[in-house]
Amino acid sequence: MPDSRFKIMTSAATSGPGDAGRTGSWRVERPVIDYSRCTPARTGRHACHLCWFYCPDVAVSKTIEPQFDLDYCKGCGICAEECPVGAITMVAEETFAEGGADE
Amino acid sequence: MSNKCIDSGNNAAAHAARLAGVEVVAAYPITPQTPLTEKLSEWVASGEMDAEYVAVESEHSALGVCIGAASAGVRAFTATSANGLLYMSEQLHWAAGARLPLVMCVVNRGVGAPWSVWNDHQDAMSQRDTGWIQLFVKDHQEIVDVTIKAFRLAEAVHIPVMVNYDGYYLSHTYMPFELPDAEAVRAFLPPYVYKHALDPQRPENLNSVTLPDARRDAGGVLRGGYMDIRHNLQQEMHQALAVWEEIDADYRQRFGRGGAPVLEAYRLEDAEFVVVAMGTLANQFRDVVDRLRQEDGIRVGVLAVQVYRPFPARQLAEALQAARGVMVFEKGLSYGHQGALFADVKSALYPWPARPVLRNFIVGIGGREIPTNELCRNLKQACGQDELPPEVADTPNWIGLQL
Amino acid sequence: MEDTTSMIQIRWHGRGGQGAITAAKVVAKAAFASGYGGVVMAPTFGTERRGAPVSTSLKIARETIHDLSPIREPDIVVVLDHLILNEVDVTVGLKPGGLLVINSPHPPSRHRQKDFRVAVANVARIGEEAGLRKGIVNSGIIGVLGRASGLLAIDRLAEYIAEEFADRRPEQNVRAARLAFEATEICEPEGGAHA
Amino acid sequence: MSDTPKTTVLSLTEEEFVHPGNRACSGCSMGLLYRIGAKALGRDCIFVVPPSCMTVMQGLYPVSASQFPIFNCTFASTAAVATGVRAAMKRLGRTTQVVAWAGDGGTSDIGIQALSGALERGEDIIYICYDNEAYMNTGVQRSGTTPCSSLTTTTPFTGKAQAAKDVPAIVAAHNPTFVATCSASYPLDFHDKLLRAKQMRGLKYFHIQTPCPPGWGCEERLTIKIGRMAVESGLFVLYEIENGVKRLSEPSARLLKKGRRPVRDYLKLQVRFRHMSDEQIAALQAQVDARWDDYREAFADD
Repeated sequence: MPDSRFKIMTSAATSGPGDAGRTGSWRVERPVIDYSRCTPARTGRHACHLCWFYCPDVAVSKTIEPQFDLDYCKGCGICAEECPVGAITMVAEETFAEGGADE
Repeated sequence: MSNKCIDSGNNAAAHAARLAGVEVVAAYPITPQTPLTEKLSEWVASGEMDAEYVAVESEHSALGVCIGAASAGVRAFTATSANGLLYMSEQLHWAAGARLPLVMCVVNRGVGAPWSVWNDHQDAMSQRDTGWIQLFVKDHQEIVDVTIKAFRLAEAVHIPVMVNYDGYYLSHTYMPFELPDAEAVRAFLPPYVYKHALDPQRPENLNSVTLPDARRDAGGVLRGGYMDIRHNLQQEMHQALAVWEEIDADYRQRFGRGGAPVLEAYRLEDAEFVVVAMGTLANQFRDVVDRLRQEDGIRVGVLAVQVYRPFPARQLAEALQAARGVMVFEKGLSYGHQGALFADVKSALYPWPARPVLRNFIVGIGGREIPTNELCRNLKQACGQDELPPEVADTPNWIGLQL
Repeated sequence: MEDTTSMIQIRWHGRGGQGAITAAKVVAKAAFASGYGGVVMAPTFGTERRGAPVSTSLKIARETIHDLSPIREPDIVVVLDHLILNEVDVTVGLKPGGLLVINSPHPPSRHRQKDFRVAVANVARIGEEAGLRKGIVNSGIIGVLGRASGLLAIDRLAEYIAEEFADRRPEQNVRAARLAFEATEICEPEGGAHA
Repeated sequence: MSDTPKTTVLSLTEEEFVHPGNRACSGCSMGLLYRIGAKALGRDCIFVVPPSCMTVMQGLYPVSASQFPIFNCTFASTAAVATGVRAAMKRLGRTTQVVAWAGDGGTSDIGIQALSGALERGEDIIYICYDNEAYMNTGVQRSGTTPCSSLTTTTPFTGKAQAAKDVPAIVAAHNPTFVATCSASYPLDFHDKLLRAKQMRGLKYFHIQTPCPPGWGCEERLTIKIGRMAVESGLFVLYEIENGVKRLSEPSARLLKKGRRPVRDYLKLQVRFRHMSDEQIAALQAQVDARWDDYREAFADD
């Protein structure tokens, strides 16, 4: 039984997002979705959701209109590559007036 | 009810682990440790001991299994010797850094090359900086009592404890000892708790990469970096000595044995000269001291170092303040320097006003016989040599060389 | 009973697997039960191999024994197999007037020594007579040692033989010890009996 | 083969066990593998992880990017520590799944002794080797599973001269409960094999090809495609061995009937193979063709 007089410091980390900060700042290109082509958005029904499925960074929602979490999206472009209807385009960050996610 | 018996030191250690309620045992055979864990495997197989016995593929894995079990909230135990201990070395550091309350018996043996299965202390000495508490015992009764107390110490301070006993001299030798009653041990040793036990209900990521600097956690609280964590280990290693004394006092009250858990003095009250030694060698010196007192009228005593890490520097210096000469006899050394214990004793005395003459003797390396007569002769001679040139006095003397 | 202040040192010679350690253990336990507080039984330190000559040391004293080093000057030497006499100088260090206990088919006169008492019994044959498997001599030799040394009572020894061999023909082992006790022949030193 | 209904993207749980903002490289397929694998494992499990990309991805103290209890262990002791955790769970009467998650170096090289021991003892754990085919966490050094010809920092200029160790075959030689090969590009195949493995006692071993953009020298957006090409070309084969019986998994089994993509398609997208000559590529293609000739015989009934 641990003695209360001892602090017993260890490396015991607790769970939380953003260990690497707002990784959206890593992004060079931003995914932009054209809802008029996106199958769930166009049909109003859950369908492919491959953008959600293949995102390694938990940064796409599984919603009728898929949303990107730009705070954390690293801009890898897998979603654009895997979208079966080509609804997602990767657009250079510098074209956005506001810039990317802030760190 | 207690139980007197005559058995080997390895079986004494096995009894202690069983009485301590060890639930996971993992071990790899190595002489002279093997009979200890063989005995545990026998008890587990026969149902006399309710535990998991894992016959692993290496010592590295033996401690690995214990590390896993201890991290998951179960009392674990292993034992090894010599090269087996060295093969575990990385895991020793890991267990200490993770503050795992493990207990391991090390049956001390010379380290290869060349191969030697016989006793010396080089194995434990070489692992003194791993962050483990290192205890040395002198007979079978101490193997039993100290091992049981070691579990309580490890679990109280969350620092792993290594119980060292001499290969063959104790491991394979039969001697009388008393086993405490199982119920009484249960009352003495509370159920095992690891502060950060792996638990899906309370998930923590243990021993993850830790940065040089302090950093805020997910809740915004500032947590120490690697250096702060290591500093805490150093501080609490030192604090552990007082806890060890408390535990010993409690054990003594319950079982009637103990009383000198850190340093054990023999005929030190009026001693002009003091022998410092560890393990069975310290006991052998009781006979030497008795003889020198009786036959030569030399006032000499023995101080057995029972806790080697954390090093009890202050207690040792206090015990040696009145001595004119201190002779450190040991079975291991820091190659290229001198006896490791000697260097420690010397540094412990440095800040204090009285500085006795110090001599260093290396004995019994790789099981070379240590005749009591030889110890008498060398000690007697050393007691008459106050005025050696510093570099001579500071050079270790090897006793019993044959070439 | 002998001098109770000093230590009695017994060195056992046998072959790996012959049971010298077990015999020494039985005597150690019997001695402890008879009031000897210091009992240390240490097998040869090292790598033992079946069939090779091995030795075991047993120290017995009234008080706790602190010196765990091997016996150099035994009071008693026990030899479980007389053929070992051809391979090993078993009497090395044996104190003058000391006791040599031998399992041998030969009469004691064949083993007569200048400075030592010699106790002999054909323990191997006795063991078979007692119902033991061929080659079991470690229980019988205890009887010879008990008789020749007078160190411990045969009943006490029998008690611990029965305990040690509880699952290996305890009655036959005890019988072997008692028969060997009776059959023991003692040959005094050529130079006459020492004190 | 299996009674478990096939999970689809639509039926896959939305619950996440990994936090965004972790330290995985952009486009890391291991991040995806972990994320989808976690959904199959569920909350009641404990991870044991040796040094690897996973160590970094799971977070630097005091932040954990994962919602699982994790024990980070020494490099060589993953399977041993997992054994200890499992033994503890048994003592505590818990059914908590113990999952060892190690890289290819941690499995095929430094960790193979402990893995072999755990296999021989039949420890009741899931052992996952994500194979990105080199020591990626330390900067792309060759490992036992680095394929022949692959450039790494310790096999510069002409690439690795030796073939990769066949780790799943080494594992299978121990006759464990279950051996499966998977690809990070087929996360649902992994997911459903994990669901089945969770129901089994004994050691369940997964060997998963995990494309690594920085290590392989490929575009991040192509990570999934490249892994798929490895399978479609027949170069990396998805199979499972249960009770000693080996079967091709569906993405590979379908190659028995339809044509395979040329291995060249897979190789040309990666810098690590760019130096390969036409002869070398042809030789590799011939090797793969020969293997599939064997498969056609072996799995004729499937």
